[in-house]
Amino acid sequence: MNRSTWNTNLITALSVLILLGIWQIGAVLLDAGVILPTPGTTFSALASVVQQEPFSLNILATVARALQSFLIIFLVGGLLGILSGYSRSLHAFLVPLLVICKATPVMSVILLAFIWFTSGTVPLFSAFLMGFPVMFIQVEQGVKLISPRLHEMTVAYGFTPLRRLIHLVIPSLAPSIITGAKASLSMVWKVVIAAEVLTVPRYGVGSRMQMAQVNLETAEVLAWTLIAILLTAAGDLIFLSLLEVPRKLRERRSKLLEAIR
Amino acid sequence: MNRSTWNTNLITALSVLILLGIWQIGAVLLDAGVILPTPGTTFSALASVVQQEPFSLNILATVARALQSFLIIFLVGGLLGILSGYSRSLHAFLVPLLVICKATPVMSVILLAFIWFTSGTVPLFSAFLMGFPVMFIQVEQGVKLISPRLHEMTVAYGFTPLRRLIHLVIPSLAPSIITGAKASLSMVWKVVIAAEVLTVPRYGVGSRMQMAQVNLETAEVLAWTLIAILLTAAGDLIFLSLLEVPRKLRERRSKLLEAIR
Amino acid sequence: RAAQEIQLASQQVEVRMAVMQGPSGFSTVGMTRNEGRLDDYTVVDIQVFPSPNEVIARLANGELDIAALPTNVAANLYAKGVAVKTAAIVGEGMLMFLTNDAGITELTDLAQRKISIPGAGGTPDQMARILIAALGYDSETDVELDYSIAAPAQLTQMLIAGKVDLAVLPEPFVSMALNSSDAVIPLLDVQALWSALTGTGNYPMTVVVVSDRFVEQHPGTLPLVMGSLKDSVQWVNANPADAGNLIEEVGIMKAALAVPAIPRCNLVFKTAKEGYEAMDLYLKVLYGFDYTSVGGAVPDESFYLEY
Amino acid sequence: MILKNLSKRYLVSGEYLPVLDDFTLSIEPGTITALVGPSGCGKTTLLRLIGELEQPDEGELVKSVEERGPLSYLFQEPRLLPWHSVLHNVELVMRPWYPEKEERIARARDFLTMVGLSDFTTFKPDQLSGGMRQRVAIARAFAYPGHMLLLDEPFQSLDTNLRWALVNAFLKLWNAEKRTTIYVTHDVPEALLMADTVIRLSSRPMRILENHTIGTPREERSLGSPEFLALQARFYT
Amino acid sequence: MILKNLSKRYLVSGEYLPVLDDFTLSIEPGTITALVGPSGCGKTTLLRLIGELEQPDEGELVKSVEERGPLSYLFQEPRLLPWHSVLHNVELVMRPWYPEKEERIARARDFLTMVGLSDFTTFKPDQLSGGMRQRVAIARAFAYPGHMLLLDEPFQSLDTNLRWALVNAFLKLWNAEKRTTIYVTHDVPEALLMADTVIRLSSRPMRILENHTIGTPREERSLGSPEFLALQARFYT
Ligand SMILES: Nc1ncnc2c1ncn2[C@@H]1O[C@H](COP(=O)(O)OP(=O)(O)OP(=O)(O)O)[C@@H](O)[C@H]1O
Ligand SMILES: Nc1ncnc2c1ncn2[C@@H]1O[C@H](COP(=O)(O)OP(=O)(O)OP(=O)(O)O)[C@@H](O)[C@H]1O
Ligand SMILES: [Mg+2]
Ligand SMILES: [Mg+2]
Repeated sequence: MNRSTWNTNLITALSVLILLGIWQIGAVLLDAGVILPTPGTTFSALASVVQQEPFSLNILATVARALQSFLIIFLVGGLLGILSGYSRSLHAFLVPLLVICKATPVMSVILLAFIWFTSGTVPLFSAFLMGFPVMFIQVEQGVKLISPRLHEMTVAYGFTPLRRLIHLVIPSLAPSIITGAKASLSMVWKVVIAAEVLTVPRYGVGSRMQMAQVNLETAEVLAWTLIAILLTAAGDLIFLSLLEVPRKLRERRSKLLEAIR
Repeated sequence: MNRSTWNTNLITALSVLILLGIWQIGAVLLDAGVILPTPGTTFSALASVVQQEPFSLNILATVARALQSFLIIFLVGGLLGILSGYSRSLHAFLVPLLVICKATPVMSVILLAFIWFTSGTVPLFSAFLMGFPVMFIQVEQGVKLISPRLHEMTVAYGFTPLRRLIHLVIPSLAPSIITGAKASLSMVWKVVIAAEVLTVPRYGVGSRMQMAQVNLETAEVLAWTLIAILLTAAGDLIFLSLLEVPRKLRERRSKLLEAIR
Repeated sequence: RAAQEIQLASQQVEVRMAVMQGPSGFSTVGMTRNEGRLDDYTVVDIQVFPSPNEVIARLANGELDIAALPTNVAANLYAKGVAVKTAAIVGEGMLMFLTNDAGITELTDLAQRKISIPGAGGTPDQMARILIAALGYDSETDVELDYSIAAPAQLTQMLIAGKVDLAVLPEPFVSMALNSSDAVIPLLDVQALWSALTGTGNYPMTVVVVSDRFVEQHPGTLPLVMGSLKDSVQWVNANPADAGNLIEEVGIMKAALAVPAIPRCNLVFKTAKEGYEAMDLYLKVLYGFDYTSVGGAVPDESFYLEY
Repeated sequence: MILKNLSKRYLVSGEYLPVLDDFTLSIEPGTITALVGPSGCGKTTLLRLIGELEQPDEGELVKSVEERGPLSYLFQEPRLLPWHSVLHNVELVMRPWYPEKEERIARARDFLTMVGLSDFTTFKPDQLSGGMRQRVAIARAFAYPGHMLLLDEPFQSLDTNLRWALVNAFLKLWNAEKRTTIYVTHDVPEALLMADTVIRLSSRPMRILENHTIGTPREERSLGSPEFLALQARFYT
Repeated sequence: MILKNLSKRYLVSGEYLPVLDDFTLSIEPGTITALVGPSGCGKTTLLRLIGELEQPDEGELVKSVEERGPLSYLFQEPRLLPWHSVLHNVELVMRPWYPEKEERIARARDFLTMVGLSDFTTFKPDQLSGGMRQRVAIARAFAYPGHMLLLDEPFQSLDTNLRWALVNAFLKLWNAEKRTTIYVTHDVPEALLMADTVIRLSSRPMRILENHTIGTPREERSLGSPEFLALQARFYT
């Protein structure tokens, strides 16, 4: 860990401390534990929540839902985005679907969702409605930013569509795909948990939040929220380290090429 | 309107027709008007909804909320995104805030939200929590894609920060800002309406949906959903035409420059 | 005269009252007949909220003086140190097990069925679990409780459409379901079963709580408000049709749906003193079943307000 | 190859900019043709039409049989894939021709050695100097076995020694397999020493001012000889 | 200006690539210095250090008083803002110096006319040919009144006539106000005719092979004279 990483970590820690301070002051000023318990109360609720029995099952259920939704959004949004970036017709065809995804509140179609899916998959459905347009718009726009000069080069050198996809389109789209993934990941957690709150599947962070909420155990609600925040932060870290993989692969590849003399 | 615009419009219309067809078939197969009325029933509900008295008030309230949230997200997300794209320290400082925005379901802080905001502004708050990370991530990433060569050119030619912002940063960020705006716009409608459904402010499309739902008027719920979809589509069109403005301005500017001989 | 008016205005008391978008809203519509004016000095401002959350937040924050809440939520608030006391019972139990499966007639048919309940942890859920246990089932293994449709209106839709075959619903949705579909039949009256089990009458489902600050600042106003509320409940029960119009006007639901439900909503008015025993028993049962649902303790006697 | 009455114009802010207007030229297959002309006259546009990257507005392009098919195009800018190493950039374009990885890489390495970049095979384009990037593009174009060679200012931004070394290397390659080559240059001596035919072009709309076929065999040419001094003088005006 | 023991190395996949190693050079203020050297030897890196776009790893750079402050940098690539018109690109950099819009635009127009682009002021960079883009960059660098001129292969990709016209235009500008000019070129004759001092550089790590100050006044120089023929022969090896 070099000097500047140290510094940024310090700043992040400082920022967390400041937020905790604001929370503490706010809680003291508000003086209403049902609405905003102090960080102290919340952390002791956290300690007892962690010891509740199916703790890891709740976490796993939520993580599985978030991951599944993310993968679906990533694949479907990415693929349709690339295709529709290249084909004006497909774009025109998808416009109404996209508008429906953007505008239809889950509430309007939730009963249909119940009929078509089991109740555990409704969070997936909500997350898809929310995240799909973001990923799609992102990748579609990314296609438009691909350098026309490099594209022309691949045409002149007779690249097959697959070779163009691998060596021009995907590397060019990488920033868009990454931002799209980051942005949809940023919603998936919240939407999945919110949908769990509404549909109360057997296991799930949101289900536990809902139960704590009806019993006015605000400290427990916030404890679960902290867990959700930690999960999200962990997810971000894993995502960031996954981003390093292609670079490492490319480096290894270049070493391998070097070896072939 | 040239030939190819005609074609894409035709495809879009076709796609709408196909979706209506699927809806009709689905409704007939399901044969349960309380859950999925036919398009016909829905359109006649739409006709009567449009004649209900404070119709435009409901629309205006929702549009105002969506617009406000969008503007707030756009400005705050855009500004912080640019700054944090340039400053590693600010980025490190904002990381915890961003994670909180990403992970905290509105439900966890809704009691606080009710205290701080009136029920009409809770939708704004939800939309902000949802849209801010998307816009922010977008613009922050965009800053990293600014051509280092052009940046160096502005350094060599002694651009002031303001001049660099106007002539390098903002034009370079334009694609990111546009996708960010599109993506956050894509959520704002839905989130605002969903929050209206939950908090039932006096006027709002979501409030009317909630009332229709309580009265088991599913056709009316879908009629309001159609209205939401139309609003979204109109919003998209307006957004797209706004995008033309800078180009036109630039053209006018270049004509003006031409005039100075 | 101007001076007189100013004096009047300064004496004017505005009572800020919250009800939920259901039977508790029905019971107060009578108070809005005279634009909420109870006498020359007192105006009551009734706000209808879709969920208890908003009421709780505003009550804790001092933005509300009086609120109608589920009994256990009131006890819970009291236990959590929110300065409120209960003043009256305004609604008694009105829950039903409904089914559209003609094959279910006996209680024993409930075994291994999926029962849909709107909202985990709410009164329908608590009562359903208490009674299921009382009937000798284990709610974990013998039946499947499904909470995935949280809004009672939506659950009603599913029941009417035949996509859900067994549900616990409160009024006015019970009436809506029964009136909209011939296939839906009442299976079990929760209230009757409660009476049989406890040997008492109906259980108190909705109470009115008053903030301590209001009682201190306007000690004389409370009896007036409560009197007016009692009046309102009687009027609504006696004039369902007129009340229905007001219900639609206030924006709770359509008159056509509310009117047939009013007689079955068990709208009552009992002061805290009159209802003490029923409430105490109810809360003790809840406590025994799941103590967190009443805030970890059965409230002491000072929870019950005398006026 | 015959270019028949080609016309090409660009639409720039509502007005048409004619670049080629009824342009006719015939090129002997298997020869090297140099195009010399003022900046902005339309040389690149002409190459793009020949490379079929763009379609003429009017006119026709008739290629002889051996000229059809894939061609090696050296663009006016290097156009390297920034995420791939130098070696990978060169190796990639040869995939359909050399399915054997070892062979392909050996060939790429040969051409990179030819342009003097054998020590830089693992570098990314952004880590190279301008001239080095240009040399990677040269290696790529030469390594690719196109049926024709279109070279747009191939030896620009290289020092004189390297330039001549590359001219000679190119001629050796070309002698081994005589593909039709059309190349744009601003360096008249280079054109005179390298090409079979030198074409001097006017400014836009482009016309042929002079179409000179050099009779002297390449090996016997010398810039100091009276013939070439006269030619240089003519081509400089 | 004195460059004292400059060292500069780049980190490429874990290894250091030394570009400058203990490089020392002193340049007379108010003269034109031409740098000639093989591709990839470090000329651009040297200009970047002088332009303070990069910091040396070791060593020091001492500028005389009149050389400090803003400088006109012509990059090896045009580096134009793609969203602005040609005129706007040139006019923009002069803002702090010419607050009067009319004056600024007139000056931008003058310089664009000098490089032969008076008809293309409304074009976007993408609508220009390679040589035209380079000319816009030349106009921008010359129009900007920097205290020093750093030119990285300024006249590349231009035809010979234009090249000499621009060399003469540049010398006229320079004669009016003698600013220290350092310029990189691969064209030895051009360097010999234009510069006061021509420096021949070795390949990486860069060393000075020859530092020749030309005594003959610019007006009297001729490439055909025995002095310059000898110089050319020396600089070509
Ligand atoms: N995409 C385009 N849009 C509009 N105009 C263009 C476009 N491409 C080229 N032009 C115009 O066409 C003309 C010829 O351009 P071209 O690139 O063919 O010139 P060139 O002969 O290659 O010049 P150079 O030697 O400077 O590279 C120029 O005036 C240019 O402005
Ligand atoms: N950003 C960088 N990262 C790594 N290596 C670099 C970088 N920039 C330049 N180099 C290396 O430094 C050396 C010198 O580069 P420089 O651009 O100074 O050469 P040059 O003399 O200008 O060459 P040319 O005439 O081809 O433009 C080259 O070997 C190049 O690979
Ligand atoms: Mg060209
Ligand atoms: Mg260089």
